[in-house]
Amino acid sequence: MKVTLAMKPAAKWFIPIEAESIVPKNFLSGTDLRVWRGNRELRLDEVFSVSVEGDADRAEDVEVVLSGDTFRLKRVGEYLDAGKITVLGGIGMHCGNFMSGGTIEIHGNADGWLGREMAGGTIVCRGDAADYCASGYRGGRKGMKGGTVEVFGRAGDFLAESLAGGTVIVHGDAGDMTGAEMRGGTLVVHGDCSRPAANMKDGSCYVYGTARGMIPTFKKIGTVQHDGRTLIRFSGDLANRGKGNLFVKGYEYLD
Amino acid sequence: MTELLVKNACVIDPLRGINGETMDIAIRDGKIVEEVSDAAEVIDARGMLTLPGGVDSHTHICGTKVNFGRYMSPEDMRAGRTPRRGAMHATSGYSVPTTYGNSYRYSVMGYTTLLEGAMAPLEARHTHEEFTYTPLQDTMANTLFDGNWAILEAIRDGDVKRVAAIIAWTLKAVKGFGVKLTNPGGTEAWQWGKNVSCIRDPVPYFEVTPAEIIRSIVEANELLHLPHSVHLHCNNLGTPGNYSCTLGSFGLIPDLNEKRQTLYATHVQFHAYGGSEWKDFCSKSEPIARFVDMRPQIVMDMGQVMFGRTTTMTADGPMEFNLYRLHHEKWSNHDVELETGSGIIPVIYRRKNLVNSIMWAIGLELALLTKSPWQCLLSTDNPNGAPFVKYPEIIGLLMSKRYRDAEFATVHPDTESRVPLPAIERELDWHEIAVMTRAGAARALGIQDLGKGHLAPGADADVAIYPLKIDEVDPSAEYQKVIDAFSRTEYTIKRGRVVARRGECLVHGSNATLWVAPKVSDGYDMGKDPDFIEKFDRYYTVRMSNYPVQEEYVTRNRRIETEAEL
Amino acid sequence: MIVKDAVCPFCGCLCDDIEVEVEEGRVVAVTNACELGTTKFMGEKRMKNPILRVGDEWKDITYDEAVKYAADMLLAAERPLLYGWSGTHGEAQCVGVHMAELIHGVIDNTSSVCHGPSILAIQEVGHPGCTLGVVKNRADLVIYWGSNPIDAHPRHLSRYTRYAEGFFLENAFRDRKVIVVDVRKTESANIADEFIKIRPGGDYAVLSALRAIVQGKADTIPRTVAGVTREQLVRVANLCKSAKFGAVYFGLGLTMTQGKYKNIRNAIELVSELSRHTKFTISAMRGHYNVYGSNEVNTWMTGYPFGIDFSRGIAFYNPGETTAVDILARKECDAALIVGSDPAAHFPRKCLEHLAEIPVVQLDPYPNATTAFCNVQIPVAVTGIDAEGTAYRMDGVPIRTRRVLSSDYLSDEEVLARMYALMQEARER
Amino acid sequence: MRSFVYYVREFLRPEWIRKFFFARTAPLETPSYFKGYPTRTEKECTGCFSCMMICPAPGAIAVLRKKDEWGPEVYPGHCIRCGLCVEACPEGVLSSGRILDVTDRDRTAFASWYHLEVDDNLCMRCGNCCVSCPVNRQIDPQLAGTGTSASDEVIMRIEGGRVRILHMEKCTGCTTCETQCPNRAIRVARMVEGVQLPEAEA
Repeated sequence: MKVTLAMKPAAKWFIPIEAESIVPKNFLSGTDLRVWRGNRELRLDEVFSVSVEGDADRAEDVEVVLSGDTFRLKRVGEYLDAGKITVLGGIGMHCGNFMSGGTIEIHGNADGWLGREMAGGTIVCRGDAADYCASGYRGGRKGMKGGTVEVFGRAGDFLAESLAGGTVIVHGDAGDMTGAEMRGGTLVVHGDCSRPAANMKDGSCYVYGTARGMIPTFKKIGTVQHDGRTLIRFSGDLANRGKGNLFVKGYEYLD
Repeated sequence: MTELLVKNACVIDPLRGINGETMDIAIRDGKIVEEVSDAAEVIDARGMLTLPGGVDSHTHICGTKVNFGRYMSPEDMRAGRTPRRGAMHATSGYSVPTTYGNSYRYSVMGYTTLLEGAMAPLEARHTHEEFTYTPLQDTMANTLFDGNWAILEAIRDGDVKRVAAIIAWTLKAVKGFGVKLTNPGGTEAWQWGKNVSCIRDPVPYFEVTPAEIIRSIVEANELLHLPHSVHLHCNNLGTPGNYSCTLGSFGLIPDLNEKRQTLYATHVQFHAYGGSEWKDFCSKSEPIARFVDMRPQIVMDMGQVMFGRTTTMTADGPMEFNLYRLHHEKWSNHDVELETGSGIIPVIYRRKNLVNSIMWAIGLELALLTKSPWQCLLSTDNPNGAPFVKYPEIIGLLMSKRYRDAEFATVHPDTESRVPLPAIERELDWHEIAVMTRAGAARALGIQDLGKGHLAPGADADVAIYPLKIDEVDPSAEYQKVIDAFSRTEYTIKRGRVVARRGECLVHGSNATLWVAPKVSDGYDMGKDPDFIEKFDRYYTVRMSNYPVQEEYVTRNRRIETEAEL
Repeated sequence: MIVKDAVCPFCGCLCDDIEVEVEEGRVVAVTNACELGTTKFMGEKRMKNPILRVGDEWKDITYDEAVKYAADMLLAAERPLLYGWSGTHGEAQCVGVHMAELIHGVIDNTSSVCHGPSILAIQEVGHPGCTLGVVKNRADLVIYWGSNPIDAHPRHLSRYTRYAEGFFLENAFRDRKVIVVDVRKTESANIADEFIKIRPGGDYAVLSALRAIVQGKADTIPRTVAGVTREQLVRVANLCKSAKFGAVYFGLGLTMTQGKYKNIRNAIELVSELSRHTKFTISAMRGHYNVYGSNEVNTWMTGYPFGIDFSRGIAFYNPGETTAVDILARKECDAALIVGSDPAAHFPRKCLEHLAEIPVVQLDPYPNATTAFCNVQIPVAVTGIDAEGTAYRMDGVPIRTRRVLSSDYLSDEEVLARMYALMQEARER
Repeated sequence: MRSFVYYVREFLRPEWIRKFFFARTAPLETPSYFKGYPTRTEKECTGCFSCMMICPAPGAIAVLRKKDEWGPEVYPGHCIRCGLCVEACPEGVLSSGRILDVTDRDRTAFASWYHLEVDDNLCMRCGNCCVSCPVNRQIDPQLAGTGTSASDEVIMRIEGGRVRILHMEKCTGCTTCETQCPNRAIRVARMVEGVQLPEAEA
């Protein structure tokens, strides 16, 4: 089954819409769903032109396609456990929060908190991801626990904050405080980033570019060969009695 | 004039010796009366269990540290969020809910009177502000005196009357209810990063021992004729082998008051540990219970631990730091100048953890081994042992051996060799539960004469009607029914109005605060004592005139005057 | 008439020893207050009555009209923003929260532009703190990190730290060391015993290095860290460890620089680490006199200290999304009520662009930068001058501000209560 | 050659030689206005700092505490031997020449005091000066403890919106306030005036 949701133009286009109801399994029982624009509850078809092709019995067989100006659409795919969501343009904050399975593919850019606290499944973002991609929640200790997030563009600050499991791959550059408080999992940044793996406890962080503002409390161990690259290996943040590993191609201290 | 008649109530009212009698309760203008006119509104209780409104004699619901527990825990707030609905405001939180959350959840469980266990005098205004937003219960606050410099100096000088005078002035100034000692002396030592290990360790600089502090303040408390006794959180909380320290503290207490106990020892579960380190940690509930059985001057509460996530918060700063060193998670500490301190850390009690399992058992053992339910009240030291919403489960455990055994099967397997719980057959009855959750608490707090904890004419019309018929339910087998009933009243009546019904709160309500103003002679009025004033002005960072809590902070003012022997 | 022990409604120090001399309904002299407090007490040029913007003109309107306008505006909005709150008393803040809850709006206070990051850090690792008097009576080491008390909290040093006589310090002034850490030599650095000059953006690295040194791992630290030599770091770490009681006060120099809340988190973790060796505490230098109170009120009423979004009825909190600067920059609201702050003076231009496009009502006694963005401004009494109520000092001590003179102005609480009553009426209909 | 002869003849004249070897000058005598480096007398120093205050040469004199006694220390490299310190000392701790005889004869003396001046434009009214002042600390412990003045006896306090100097005369010139003012708003000036003492009453 393929559900296509095309965003309708709205008068107050700038008010964000929260649409956690947009997950494949909900469409198994029809399209009579509700979304919220600010403090107003709206029917799905007040916001989208909805079209459904085919049918399905299982969430795995449902694909939801979002088109139009969806950059202010928040919480799409929250608690996704199966099926697929394809976003043709950009997507708003909190896309794929808490997801445990299924796939989200974003062709444009993703706003903050993409895949926050996700436990499983796959998110592919073909554009850039904003701050707090694959991170945790305020006050929480564990961020993403499983699954995969792959960003082909750049990622913002606090990428994979408190990462506890799973894999995060960014093909472009990442921002400041990349992989802060990491406690598990794997983070790979193909480009440059700033202050990676600060205060890390565990896990592995790879920076194939240059680590700017390198934290002074990592201990240099030597060089390793990884994926055909020569990387410098550091052991986890001494300030935090850490045991993690940080591999960088190059680094600069702020001295 | 508003009148209400509750018909066919199956009443258990221990303070009046009523145990399961079907009767009517007449209410006029917020008070229980002999009879009401025919115009009265009628509620048919249909033989359901009807108790005086619940009284929690030790909980942490309002004030600086409670709020800091909320402040530092947005992850806790994600649970239990409800929107504004009818008369109910929005709520958030599980282990440290918002003030409305506390109030509604307590009300739905039939609780109408709460004692905030620890209020730092300097920050009393904060506690009173939060009381205002805890609308469905009457409240009172135990005031912390464990590290009060003026008192420590007076104790060093051996002047118990001065100790009493300082307590009198402070209680009146901050609108406090009773005297709380939290790790006496230890909180002062902690301001240097130190602690006292037991009751014979002198406090740095002041050179008085916890034993002296406890004894002097107990005497001072009785000189002031306060309704409640000293409320003690013993030294050395939460360490293996601390039961001997607890017994030592209990042994200091003479029997000074014929109406009530002379010492209220709180959350004794945390103080009933055997062993010398965590490896040989075990329960010492038996010696504690035996000791208390022989001493009518002591009343304690359980401080039951229940499994799951919660937040620990106490004025016992050094203890929280030790916990932090064990868990290495987040830790807050807040020392209060010249007075006391506090600490907060979130914890998770796990069934798979041997120490946690033993702790869980000890609380139950204390309640089951202590002969008189009047001497061991039900509490979790909310939220330290567990959030108060777990009370119904605790009631279920106390009333059903079968439930206990079922739960015991899920805890750490080595627990069995460390605790006497599996061998205890006792199952508490309805009357005993009523004592532990209201009558006993009201008597221990000394508020039964103020119309709390019973349903005699003249009492406050605080009534809880639970959807359960005691002759139809066998709590030993049908414990789930007991838990369900105690989780949600059919009706909660507060001051003569139905405030909650089947899980919904129906009115906005307004809280009343009970506080004590002991009357002392001029010579003992610390507000006029030059030495007291001089030191206050020099060492506090607020002016003496800005210290007392103004009348504005108490919407319904229930001032209790006592005649002090000063 | 002289009012004694009045409470200064300017900064988070909330000095409560002010003497205010009042003659003929005017403050004529202020004793004990600093320059900033004195100016606030003596403040003049109040707005006389509510005003409404009609085209390019201001029109005088009555309080009833103004209140009605605000209530209607907020009820009609799909995502109203209620911002400010740090410059008013707690009782008014409570009404504000009830209002946000009723109209399903977003309520945020000025922490989102000052110590919001500190709160986020506290939510990650907690906060070992204490009241100011504990520091006064005990601390033999005080560190000001990224804060310049002389400018922002002038009496902090003389009342609580450097100069204040303490119970346990025979000669506090001689026995107490002061370290200032900043990116430039500030006025406060002039009078410090030790000054650590950090390269901008280097706080995090320096804090990490100090943590490692305190743990005895000085040998892995590079020769210089963000412009600070290893020798100085080791010296400072030793000073900290050998202190009997140390206190760290940090300001916007730490919260609002690169890394934001991670800087604070690192500072808190340093203090927790030092607590294993000696007694150490850390506290934020809060700006507005009642910004901490606003955090407290929000917390007990909603569970969160700032940035609370009631759009969906339940409280949602996510600074960076539900905070005023972010909402305005992303144009995610359609009406704003401003109380007790002046966002136009502090917010980025991008935010002000949106503020100019939506209806705005402001409660403020004086014409200010935000007035230019308002549709309606309602003058109110000033808390601590002609209105009273609760305020929380930077260390969490609540103090009731005093009314030093009487005026006909309504207090924030009264105006808000009227609005709230109208809204309740409308919602019940 | 001629000149050499001339010189020899000239210098060997007996009259000249007699003059040269037997000339008599007035005996060398230290004049009353001559001043050497100041030296200590037996008198006890009270640590009033008057000498330091009046000294015009930077670094020439310091009053130091040695064990339990105060005493002036003169640094000859800096001293210009003007003698003002000797004249200013009320206790006669120092002496140099007959300065004291002269002042005694003429009944002149120096009156000295400190003048405190606050620049209201620079002052933040932070109270650092008032609270750090050692004299204030001794007079009013409450001011020292809380920044709130409770006594009219202090040198200065924040009053009526500015630093008010109540008892300038109590200032000992230690300049703590000056060094502790982050904005350099307060200045301690040394004020000295020569005075003619009144005739002693018979």
